[in-house]
Amino acid sequence: MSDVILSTKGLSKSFDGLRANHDINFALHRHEVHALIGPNGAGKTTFVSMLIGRLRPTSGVITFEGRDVTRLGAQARVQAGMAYTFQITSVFAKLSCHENVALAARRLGGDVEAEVASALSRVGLGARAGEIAGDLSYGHQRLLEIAMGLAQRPALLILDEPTQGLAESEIAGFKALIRGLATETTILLIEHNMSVVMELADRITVLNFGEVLAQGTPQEIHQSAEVQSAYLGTGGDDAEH
Amino acid sequence: MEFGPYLLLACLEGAVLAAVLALMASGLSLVFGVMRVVNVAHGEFYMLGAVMAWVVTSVLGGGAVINFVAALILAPLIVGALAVLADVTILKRLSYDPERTIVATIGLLYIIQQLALMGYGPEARPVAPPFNSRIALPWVEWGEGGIGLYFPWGLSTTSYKLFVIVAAVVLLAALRLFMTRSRAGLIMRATQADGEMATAFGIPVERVYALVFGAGAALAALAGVLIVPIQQAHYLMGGDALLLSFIVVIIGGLGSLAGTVVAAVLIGMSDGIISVFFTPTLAKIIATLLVALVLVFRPQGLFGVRER
Amino acid sequence: MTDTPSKRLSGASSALPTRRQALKTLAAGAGAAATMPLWSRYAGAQSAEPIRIGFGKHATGIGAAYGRWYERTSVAALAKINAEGGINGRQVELVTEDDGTDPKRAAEVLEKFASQSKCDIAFGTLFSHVVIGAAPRAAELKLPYFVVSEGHHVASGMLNRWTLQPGITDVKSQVTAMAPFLTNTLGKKVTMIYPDYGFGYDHRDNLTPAITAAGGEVVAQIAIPPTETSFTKYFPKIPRDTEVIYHVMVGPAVLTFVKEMGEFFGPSRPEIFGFIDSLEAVDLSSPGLEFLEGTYFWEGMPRYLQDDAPDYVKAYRDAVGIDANGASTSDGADVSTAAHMFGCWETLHIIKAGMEAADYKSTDDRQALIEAVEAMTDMPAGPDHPQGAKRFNGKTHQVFGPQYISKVTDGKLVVAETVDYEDTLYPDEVDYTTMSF
Amino acid sequence: MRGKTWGAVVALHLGLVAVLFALNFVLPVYHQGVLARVMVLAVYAIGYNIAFGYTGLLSLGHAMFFGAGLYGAGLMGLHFGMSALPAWLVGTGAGALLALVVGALALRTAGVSFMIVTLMFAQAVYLTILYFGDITHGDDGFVVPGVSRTLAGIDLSQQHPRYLVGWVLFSAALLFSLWLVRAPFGRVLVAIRENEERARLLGYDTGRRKLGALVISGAISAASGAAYGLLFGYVGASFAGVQYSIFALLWVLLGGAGTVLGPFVGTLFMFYLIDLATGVTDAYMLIAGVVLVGLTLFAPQGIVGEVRRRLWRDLP
Repeated sequence: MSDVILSTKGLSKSFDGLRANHDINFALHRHEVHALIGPNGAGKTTFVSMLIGRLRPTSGVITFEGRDVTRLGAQARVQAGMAYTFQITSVFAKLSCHENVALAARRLGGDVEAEVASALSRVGLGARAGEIAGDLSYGHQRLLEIAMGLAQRPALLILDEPTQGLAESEIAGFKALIRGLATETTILLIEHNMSVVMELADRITVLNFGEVLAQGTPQEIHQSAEVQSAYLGTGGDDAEH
Repeated sequence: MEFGPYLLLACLEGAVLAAVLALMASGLSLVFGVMRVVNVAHGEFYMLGAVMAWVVTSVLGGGAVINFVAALILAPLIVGALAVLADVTILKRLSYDPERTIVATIGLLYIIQQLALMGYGPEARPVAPPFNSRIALPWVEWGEGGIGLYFPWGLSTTSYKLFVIVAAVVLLAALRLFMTRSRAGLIMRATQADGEMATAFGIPVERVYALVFGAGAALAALAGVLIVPIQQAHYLMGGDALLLSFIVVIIGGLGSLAGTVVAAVLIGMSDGIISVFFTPTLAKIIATLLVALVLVFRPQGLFGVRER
Repeated sequence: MTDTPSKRLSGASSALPTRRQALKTLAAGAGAAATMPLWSRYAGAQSAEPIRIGFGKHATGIGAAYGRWYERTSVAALAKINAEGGINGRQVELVTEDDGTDPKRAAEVLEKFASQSKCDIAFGTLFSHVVIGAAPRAAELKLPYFVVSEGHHVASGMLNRWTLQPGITDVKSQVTAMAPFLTNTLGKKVTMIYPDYGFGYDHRDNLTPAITAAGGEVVAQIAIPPTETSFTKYFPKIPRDTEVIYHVMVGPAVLTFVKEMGEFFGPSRPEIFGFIDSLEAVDLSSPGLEFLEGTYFWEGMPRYLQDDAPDYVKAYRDAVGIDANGASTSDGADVSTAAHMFGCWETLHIIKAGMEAADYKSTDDRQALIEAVEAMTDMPAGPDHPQGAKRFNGKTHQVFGPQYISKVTDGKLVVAETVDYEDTLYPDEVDYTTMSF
Repeated sequence: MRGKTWGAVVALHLGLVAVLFALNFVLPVYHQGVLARVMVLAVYAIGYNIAFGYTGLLSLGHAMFFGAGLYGAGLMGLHFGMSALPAWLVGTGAGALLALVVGALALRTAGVSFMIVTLMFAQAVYLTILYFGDITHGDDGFVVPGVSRTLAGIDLSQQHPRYLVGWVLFSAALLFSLWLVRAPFGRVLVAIRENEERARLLGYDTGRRKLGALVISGAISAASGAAYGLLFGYVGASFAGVQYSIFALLWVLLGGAGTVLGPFVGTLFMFYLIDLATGVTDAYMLIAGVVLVGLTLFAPQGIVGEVRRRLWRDLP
């Protein structure tokens, strides 16, 4: 089994001639927490959308677990072991928390009830299993999303801005959760909150104008002059968190 | 009949159908374009236009021309007002949710149709055309003495049918001018482009929606008034007209007025011409399947541009 | 209409059109009964319960114009029957239900008649698909079902022993009866224009051989979908050498059809012969119909009062309420379906005759009623049969009667020729009397 | 759902089935006939509900599936003298096959386009029935021969056998749909209805499941159509017309889309509403229109849906 679980080669996407992503070469190592950062409009969401299969790349190749998945649909990639939590919460609002997670767990078979209970309790929603998802607070819905990700027992968990809208206390819990997960899965984290990134990430990739600007450990990125300048104009205060 | 004159006749008949269809479908297209809702009751507004034409004619009891002009003005206004009422009391309260709107307009279809049955009755009633003289048309022939003109058996049209074609062209041109040049048209197009943005700029979107829905119905009613001297007003006449308008609007690209007009001409003419070659029922089967396949494989319509 | 008769009378405050008419029928009958000799009233009082006839009416849907006139004729016929003492001394009541010109609803309506409103028999309905949809239920319910449809489906053997058509002739006999006139008087080369469904096929399949037999030729058959609204594009299919056009259209677009045919031909038209179905309930003075002057129509019964009309025809027309032009006496623009609706009148009189012959007392005698009607043969012209003398064929459950050919003269239909029922007969295609009940 | 409430749910549905069985022996003959009809048509509504209520596929063309069953079974009887059970199977199979073909094409669209595409396909099927009039007897339709209305020697045209066959079919469809909505497959359908994109990103092949749902829905609708023809003896094109597509929508909306009992309640309610309305007005379809508008405005959940919302949250 290779150490690289997911890689892209020359991945590009343009919309009506507008380059959203250009020639991205990227590798994700097994059991690392990898953060993807960049200013607004840098192409982060376009990039992960191509990874999970919601968007077709204009050119380039995506390899997952040694297999070319570029042409596969989203559900096939999920079946292959990826999981994705949405940037804008996208839980089944009219169904109970339990059913939301059960839908995620059921595809794998096994003891669905135990899986649901475990996933919900890991995100701290164990007591709310019977509640309708749409009635939860926004922060709780984000946690429910993560529970749905966990219940799929993915080899790769892609979290799109998971802490957006969470309270400080909830963010602390989230950090603990991710640290615990790192041993069992690989995590790709798209995140604005620099404190979360710096504390959790083993490695960081910075996107700017649809291209890879820098890649390295949090330490290296923190010291990179290029990254500093990219953030100064747009979201410099983000880096101060 | 020889092939040449036959084709000419089919084209003339097709042009009349195309003219009426273009007017009616423009209404449907306008409503879909601006409000993003499909009005299934559109055919009933067409029927109401025809029925109102009969009502106006019989109440006035003047000369054919005066009656007809009055119907041409009054019927669209009455039907448009009814549509505005329906918009305010029903569609607005559904927040124009596309699927619920379809269900509600199906309900509206039955309500209008059955009220027409109760108030107007089950008969097909005629309205006298303002003028109607038969015009025999000539055809060229290469005879012994070179090219000669003759009048083939049956190759004819009526002055009123020609008037319908001209009237539709004028009305559609006016509609286009209105949409592109007038302030109200601009507001409609702004609302079409982005309802939320329009609200932000202080455009009274709700009022625009009500007026657009009324205008769409008025266009259908206008088509109904124009057709009634050729056909008759009947409470079930809306169904087929609705189906044809759907076909036109879909082929033309949902919400595109120019595409709608082109498609109306295409469908109207081909309806005339296809009937030359196929049995009519088979032609209708082919046409409906074709429309379904266009929606499946080319949802932007034959003339539309794919939206990203 | 689910309540019992007594409730119905007391609940008259909520009376509705159909209900009101039923009441009127009852009242007329009661008034008549009061004038009759005592013994007759006594007999009536013995079984005070009226005989109930379920009437399936095309009140909505494409048959609606027919339904209204069928109902008026039926109400008039029952008023007459009741005034003459009812059936077996019992008053007769019409229970009207809309069948929506829809076969499913028509079958449900029969169930309602049989089990809910406790009707003795069912009657009515014109459109073929409605009759065909409802007839199986009549047999299952063992409910005598008297149809006034003019379709060939009864005599073709498609239906069952409980369904009869004793009051109106079927399309096969009508059509074949026209062929000699067409070829002998109008021309040998015939082009047919007919609706593209069952009713039209009956015309196509029956006329074509009849014309050939009469020495003519059908040169073209043009089928037009029943939903069509414009017709000019079909007319070029008429061959140039056509001498006679034979047309029959139904539905709301009939007026357009005839009008556009006139516009197509202009001054140089061939002979034109149509079934009045093309213009039933349409005023001949409607704009665009001027060109029909001099053309011919089949009529089941003359719409316009003919100069030589016997008194019983006048009485019939007065009872139904149509004027000399065949329009409603209260609204001259409301033109009747004269060529068909007489069938309701005659059917109700046959029901009366059948019930009296079978000594009908209750629903237990329904079978006897069918057998009594099957035993009927000649029906002389008169107040009960104003359309003319007929012969009923008990085996095929179909009646045969005279057919009228009228010419449009000064905007009115004037009978030009009458075909007697002997010339409309054809070999039996079924023997219902051998079937079980 | 906890086991206890599930037990109550099962008891409710079985109770309805039992009551309907008992009604065969106590109802006056008219209402017994009505209920037999309503049960068979409710099966059509149950089929429609699986597509619309549970999967969110708003079709305006389900009459084509009902018609496929009706004609599939009826034509087998008319032309080949097939007996009731095989004819019914042919009809049901014809509906499933048609749903497979139509679904494969129509499911490439969604929302309003899906509605119109299904409407168009249904219209084409309707016209096809008319076009092949030599085989189908076109507009007139035909009477199903007696040989096809016999099941194991029992005459299905008789009052009691008809009711009981209708009851068996209805009970099977009702309990099947109850089972389906609790089965994993049915739950994914609900997930697709609620949020198709999310369901896809949970690894479900939503396209194939929607197709599966449509085929099940089409087959059940066809089973109803086939049974209708065989039990009531008439096959006609009007059953494949647009109005019967609208009826299915109306019944399901009225009873409650996405509820197991809704289709039956809606069909029953609407039947009696129209039956009573014909006594009041000729224009009884007016009632259908008013009900449709009223429902979308005031009770989009329908009757059973409102019960669920107010009284019994776990009602499936």
